[in-house]
Amino acid sequence: MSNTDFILAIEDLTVSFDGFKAVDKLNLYVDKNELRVVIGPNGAGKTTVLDLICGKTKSTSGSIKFKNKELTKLAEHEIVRAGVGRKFQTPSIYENLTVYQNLEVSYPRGRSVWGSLLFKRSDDVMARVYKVAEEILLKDLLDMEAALLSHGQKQWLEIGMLLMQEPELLMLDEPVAGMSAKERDQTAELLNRICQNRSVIVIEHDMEFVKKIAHKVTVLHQGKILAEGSMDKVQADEKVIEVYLGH
Amino acid sequence: MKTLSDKLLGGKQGVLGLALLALLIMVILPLGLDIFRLNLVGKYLTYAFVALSLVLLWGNGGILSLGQGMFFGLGGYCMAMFLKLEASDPISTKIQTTPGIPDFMDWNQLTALPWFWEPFKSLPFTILAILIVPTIFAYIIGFAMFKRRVGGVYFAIITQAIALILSILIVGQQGYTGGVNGITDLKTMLGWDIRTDSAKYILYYVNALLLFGCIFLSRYILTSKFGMLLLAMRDKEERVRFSGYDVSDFKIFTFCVAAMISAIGGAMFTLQVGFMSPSFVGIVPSIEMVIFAAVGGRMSLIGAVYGTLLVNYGKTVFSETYPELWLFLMGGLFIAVVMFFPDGLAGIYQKHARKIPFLKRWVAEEKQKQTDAHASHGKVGTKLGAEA
Amino acid sequence: MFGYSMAEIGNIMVMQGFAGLSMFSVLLLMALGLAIIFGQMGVINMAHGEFMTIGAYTTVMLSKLAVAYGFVNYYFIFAIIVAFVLAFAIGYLVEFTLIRHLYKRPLDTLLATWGLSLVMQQIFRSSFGAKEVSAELPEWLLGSFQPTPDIDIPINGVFVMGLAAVVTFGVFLFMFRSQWGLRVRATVQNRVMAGAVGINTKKVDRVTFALGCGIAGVAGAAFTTIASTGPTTGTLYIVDSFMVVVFGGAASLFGTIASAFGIAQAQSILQFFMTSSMGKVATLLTIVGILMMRPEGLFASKVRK
Amino acid sequence: MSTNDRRRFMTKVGALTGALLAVSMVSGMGSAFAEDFPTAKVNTTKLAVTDKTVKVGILHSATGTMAISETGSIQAEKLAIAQINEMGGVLGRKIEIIQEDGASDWPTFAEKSKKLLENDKVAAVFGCWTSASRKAALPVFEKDNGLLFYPTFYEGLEQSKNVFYTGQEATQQILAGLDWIAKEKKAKTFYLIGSDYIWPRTSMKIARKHIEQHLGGKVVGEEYIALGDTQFGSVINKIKLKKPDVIYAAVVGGSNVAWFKQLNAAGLNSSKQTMLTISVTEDEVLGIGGENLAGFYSAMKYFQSLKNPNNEKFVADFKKMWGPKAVIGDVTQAAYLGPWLWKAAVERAGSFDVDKAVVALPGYELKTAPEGYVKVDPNHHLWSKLRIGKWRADGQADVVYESELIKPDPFPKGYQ
Repeated sequence: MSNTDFILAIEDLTVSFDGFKAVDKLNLYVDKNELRVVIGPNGAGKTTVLDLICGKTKSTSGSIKFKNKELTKLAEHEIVRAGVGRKFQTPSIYENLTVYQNLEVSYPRGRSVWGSLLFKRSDDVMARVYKVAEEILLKDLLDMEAALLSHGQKQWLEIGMLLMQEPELLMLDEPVAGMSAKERDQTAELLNRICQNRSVIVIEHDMEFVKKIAHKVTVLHQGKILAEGSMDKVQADEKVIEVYLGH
Repeated sequence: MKTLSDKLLGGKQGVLGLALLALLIMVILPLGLDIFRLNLVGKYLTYAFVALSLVLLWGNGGILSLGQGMFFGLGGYCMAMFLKLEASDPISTKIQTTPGIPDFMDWNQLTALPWFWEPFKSLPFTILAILIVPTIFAYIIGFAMFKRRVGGVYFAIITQAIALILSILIVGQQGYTGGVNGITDLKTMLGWDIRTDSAKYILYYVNALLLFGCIFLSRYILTSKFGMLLLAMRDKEERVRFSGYDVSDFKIFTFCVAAMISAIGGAMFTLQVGFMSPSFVGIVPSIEMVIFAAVGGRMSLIGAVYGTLLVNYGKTVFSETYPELWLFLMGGLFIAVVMFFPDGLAGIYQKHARKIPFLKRWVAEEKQKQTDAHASHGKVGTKLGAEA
Repeated sequence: MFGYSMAEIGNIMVMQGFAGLSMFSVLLLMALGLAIIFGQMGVINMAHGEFMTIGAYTTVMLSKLAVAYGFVNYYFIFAIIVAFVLAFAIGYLVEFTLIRHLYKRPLDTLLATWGLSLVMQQIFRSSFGAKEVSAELPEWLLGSFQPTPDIDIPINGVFVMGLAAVVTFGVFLFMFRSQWGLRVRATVQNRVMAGAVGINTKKVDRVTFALGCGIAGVAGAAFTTIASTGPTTGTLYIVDSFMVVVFGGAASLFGTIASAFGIAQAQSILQFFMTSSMGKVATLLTIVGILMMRPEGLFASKVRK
Repeated sequence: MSTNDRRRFMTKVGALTGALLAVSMVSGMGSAFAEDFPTAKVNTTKLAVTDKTVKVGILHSATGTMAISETGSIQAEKLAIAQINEMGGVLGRKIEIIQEDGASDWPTFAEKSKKLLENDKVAAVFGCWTSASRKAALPVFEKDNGLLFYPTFYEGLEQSKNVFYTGQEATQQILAGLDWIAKEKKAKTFYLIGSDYIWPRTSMKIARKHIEQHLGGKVVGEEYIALGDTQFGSVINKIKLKKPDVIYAAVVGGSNVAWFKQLNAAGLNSSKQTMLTISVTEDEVLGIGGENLAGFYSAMKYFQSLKNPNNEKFVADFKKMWGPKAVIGDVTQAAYLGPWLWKAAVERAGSFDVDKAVVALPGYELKTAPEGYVKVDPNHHLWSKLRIGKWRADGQADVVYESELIKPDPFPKGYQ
C-alpha cells in the first residue's frame, strides 16, 4: 500500500492460535488526533488487536503501518520508540517505586544501558514529571509508594507514564475499569485533553463513558469489524444489536 | 538531586553501614584475629563477591543464577594458571619428563604447554583475562537466554546445567585443567611468596579494598536510573518493555557485571588460599552462595557481606564441633530465610535497629530534606503546568 | 566391518538398542514425578532426588526384613507400593508445611526445597549410615534373558522398563481419565475459576504434589535394581530429571516422554562412540543449545496469553 | 565423629585394656617414661606437647560423599592410638586426638590442615583419603612443616618431606597383579576402565605401558566414567564387542556398585569374564553385594582374611572396638599403620620435632603390621607385598597369590 495520511493503517491483519483465528483479515484506519473507541463482546479480539499493534503478539499475516512505518517486524521497544504507547487492562505500574519514580522511569531519555547508567535527574526531567503528575491529578502524591494508590489512581498513573513518553498513538485497554463515577468523569476529561495533539485508541465496555469520549467507534466481532462510525450510527446498527443482545 | 558521592555512599544510612563494615573488616578483625583466622576471613570475603553479585542479579534484577560458581571458578582458574606457570619453572620441575610445564600435564603425557596456557605467562594478560573471560562467557549465555526471554526458573535450571557441564569438562580434561585435584601448589607471584604471613596480610587488605570497590560499583549501578529500571523489570518486565526499553540488554549487562564481580572474588581466592579446584564450579557451591546473599538480605549489598561472614563462621564453628548438625542447620537456614525472613539480616535491621532513637532521628532528618526538595519543585511544577 | 562379523554387529546393535531403552525408562521414571510437580504446578522441587532416596531406602530396609523372614522372592512388588505410600505421605506433609506458602515465589521454593534436600540427606546419613547399601534382589530379577546365545538382555532392565510403562500409563489414566485428573487440570488452567465451581484447589495442590513425590518413591525403589543407595544418591539424579522435563516442554506429559527418549538414545549412542564423560557433556550441551533456541521446550503448545 | 560414636569409643577403650597389655606392638623400644624425656628437649618447635600429653590430628571426611570410604580410616587410626595409649603413649605422653572434618571438600582439607598445624600445633596428622584432598593439604604441610601420614593407595608421582605414604603407590599395586593375571589366565587382551580422575588415569597409563611393553599384550579399550555416573549399558556393550581376556577396572564410589550390578545383569559374570580390579576392598563389597562380585579378583596389599597372627589380633581388636559387623579394607589397615609408624619415628628420634622424626623413620621395619612385614623406604613409601584376592559371595576374599616384598617407586622410569 502506498503512503497515507493515516497515523495507523492496519490491513489484512490475521493472527491464529493453533488454527483459531483471533483476528481475521482486519482492516482498521485511525486518523491523526482522533480518539477511536473499539468495542465488542468478550472474545471479539479487541485486546489481541492492541497486542498486535504494540508487538506483544506477532501476526500471522497482514500489515500494520504507523506513520507509514511497518511495525510487524519490529521489537516491542522499537515500536514504543517509534511513538506508540500502550496501557494494559489491569494497571501495570511499579508498585515498589514512588509515583515520582514511576513517572521518571518512563521519561524517554537514557533508554540504553549506558544511557541509564549516566542518566542525570536534571531540571527538565523534573519539570516534566511535575507537569504530567498534575495532569493525572497525582501531584500531591509524588512521594507515595505506588502500591498505596487507589485502583483509579493507579490507572491514571499508568496513563501518566505513557504521557511521559510523548507518544503519537496512545492505546488504552479499559482505562476506567474499577473507577468511581467521579473518577470516570475526570478520566473522560483527561482523555479529551490529551487527544488534542495525539491519536488515542480506547477499548471500553462502559457505553456511557464511550459516548463521552468517542470520535468514532469500531465494533469488533469474532476478529472482524462488524460496524464502524459515530456512536449513534453504531448503536442503531442491526448487526451490532444482534451481537450484543440476541443469542 | 543526587551527587556522585551520594550515589556511591547511599546517603547517611549508607555511610553509616559502610563505615561500620569498613571498621569491622579493616580494623577490628585484623586486630582481633591471628593470621590463621584472618586468612579464613579473607577466604570468606572472596565468597562475598559472589553474594554481592547475586544481590545485583537476583535481589534487584530478579534473575536467579545457579551458576555463579562458574564465574568464581573461571576467575580463580585464570589466576591459578598464571601462578602455576610461575611455579613450574624448568628447575623446580626437572624431575619431570618434560620440565617447565605444570606437573599434572606431565603426568597426563603432555609434552608441550597447550596454546591457551601460553598467554598466562604474562601478569597483565592474566588480570585482563580474569575480568574479560567470565564476562564474555556470561555475555554469550546471557545473550542466548535473555534475547529469547528465558527467565525465572528456566534460567536457574539452565545455568545450573551449564555449571554442571563446565565442571564435568574441567574434571574430564585433566591434562589441561588439573582435573578433580584442581591446580595446586601455587607459590609465588612475580617472585613474591604468597604463602608468608606478611603476604597474607597484604592480600587480605587488597581483597578488602577490591570488595569495597565492588560495593561502590554495585551501589552506583543500583542508585542510577539503571537500578530503578532493574527493580521495575523484576516486578513488571512487560511494562518496562512497553516503556521503550530493550529489557534483554539490561539483563545481559547485569549478568556480565555479576560475572565479573564473582570472577574477582575467584582470583582473590586463588591468591589467598593457594589453589583452585573444580569443586567451586559445580552446582552445590553455586547454590550455597545464593544462601549467603539470602541470609544477608537479597536486596542489601552490605547485608551480603555480613551474610557471607555469618554463614561461613557458623560453618567453621559447627563443623569443628558438630559436623552432623551443620547440614541440618544449613538446610534449616535455607528454609527459614525463605519462609520467615525473606529480607534477611538487612530486613531485621530495618525492622528493629531503626527504632534506636539516635538513628531514627538522623535518618528522618535526611528524609525530610528529600521531601522538602520535592515539595519545592512541586511548586515549580505547578507553575509550569499552569503555563502550559 | 572393523574386523567384526555382521552377526556380532547385529547383536551389539540389539543390545545397544536395549541399553538406550533401559536408560529411557530410568530417565522417564525420574522425570515423571517432576513433570507433574513442575509441569502442572510450576513448583521447583529440588528435593525430588531425596524422595527417590526415600523409596530406595524403603526397598533396602524391606529387603533386610525379607531376608530375615524368608520372603525375598515376593517382597519387591510390596516394596514398590510401600515406597509410593511413604513418599506420598511425606510429600503431602511437605506441601502442607512448606510448599503451599511459596506458590507465588517459585525461585524461593527452589531455595527452600534445596534446604529441605540437605536436611533429608543428613537424616538419611544419621539413620542409615554414610555407607552405600544395596537391596537383596529376588532371584527373578537377577541375571539376563538370552533370546540367542550371543544376546543378553538384563532382566532388571526389562523390569524397570515395564514399571516405567505401568507408571506412565497410571499417570495418564489419572490425569486424563479420572475425576481427580480433571480437577488438577482445571486448577492448573484457571485456579480462581476452579475454586468458584467448587473444586478444593488447596487439596488438589496437595495431592498433586504428593503424587509427584510418590512417583519419585517408586522410581527410587526401581533404581535399587541398578545401583546402590546412599544418603546423597538423590543429588546424582536431580539435574538429569530437570533437563528431561524442561527439554520436553514443562506442561506436556507427552513432551516428557519424548524428551526422555531422545536424551536417552542420544546419550547411549554418544557414549558408545565417544568416552563416557564426553558423551554426557555432548548430550547436555546439545540440550542446552536446543533450549536456548527453543526455550519453551520441544512440545509446548502455542497459547494465547 | 558423632557424640554417639565417641561414647561408644570411650567404653570400648576400657574393654580393650586387658587384651592390650599383653601386646607390645613396637619392636625394641618398649614403653618410655616421660621423665626421661624432658619436654623442653623433645619439643623445640612449639608443638602441642606437655609433660603428660601430645596432641595429634585426625583429618578425614566424616560428612559428604567421601564419608563412606573414610570412616574406616578414622576407626583404624583411633584404634591404633588407643592401643598406643594403653601401652603408655609416646615418649611417656598420652596421645590426645583433635579430629577435624574435611567434609569431602578439598578446600576444607586445606583449611583444616592449617587449623591443626597453625592453631592446634599438632605433632602429626593422620588423614586425607583422596588424592585431591592430599594435593590441597600438601602445600600447607610443606609450608608449616607438619607431618602427615596418608593411608590410601594412590597414583604416586609424589614425594614430600612432610608426608609418609602408608598405602601402596601405583606400581606396587599394578605391575605384579598384571604379571600374575597374564601368566595365570594367559591373558593377551585387556580392557581398561576407570572413574574419571587422576588416580585411575595414572594407574591405567602405567598398566597400559606394562601390558604393551612387558607382557606383549594388547589394550583393546580404555574408558573413563564420570564420577557418580550409574549408566553402564553402552560401556558394557563396547566390552562385549571387544571381548577382552581381562577387564582391568578402577571404578570408584557409587558408580562402582552400578558397574558390577549391570555387568552381572548383562551376563558378564565371573564365569564368563575375568576381571581384575584395583578399587574394590572389603568396604566397597558391602554396597556392591558379594553375589555381584563373586569370582572377580582384586589386587591389594591387604585383605581382612589374611592368615597371620598379627592380622587375627588386629581384626579381633577392631571388631571389639567398632562392632562385630565392621569390615576392614586395604586402606583401613594402612591407616592403622600411621600412628604406629609415627610412634616409632618419634621414639627413634627421641624428639617430637618434625625435622628429627622425619629423618629417623626411613629404614624402620614394622614387623607387627597386620599385613605382615613392612619397611619404610627413604622415599617415604613402604615396602610391601601385593596380594590377589578372589571374592567370595560372603564378601570376603580368598588370597590366591602373594608377591615378594616390592620396593616402592613413586617415580617409575619408563612408565611416565
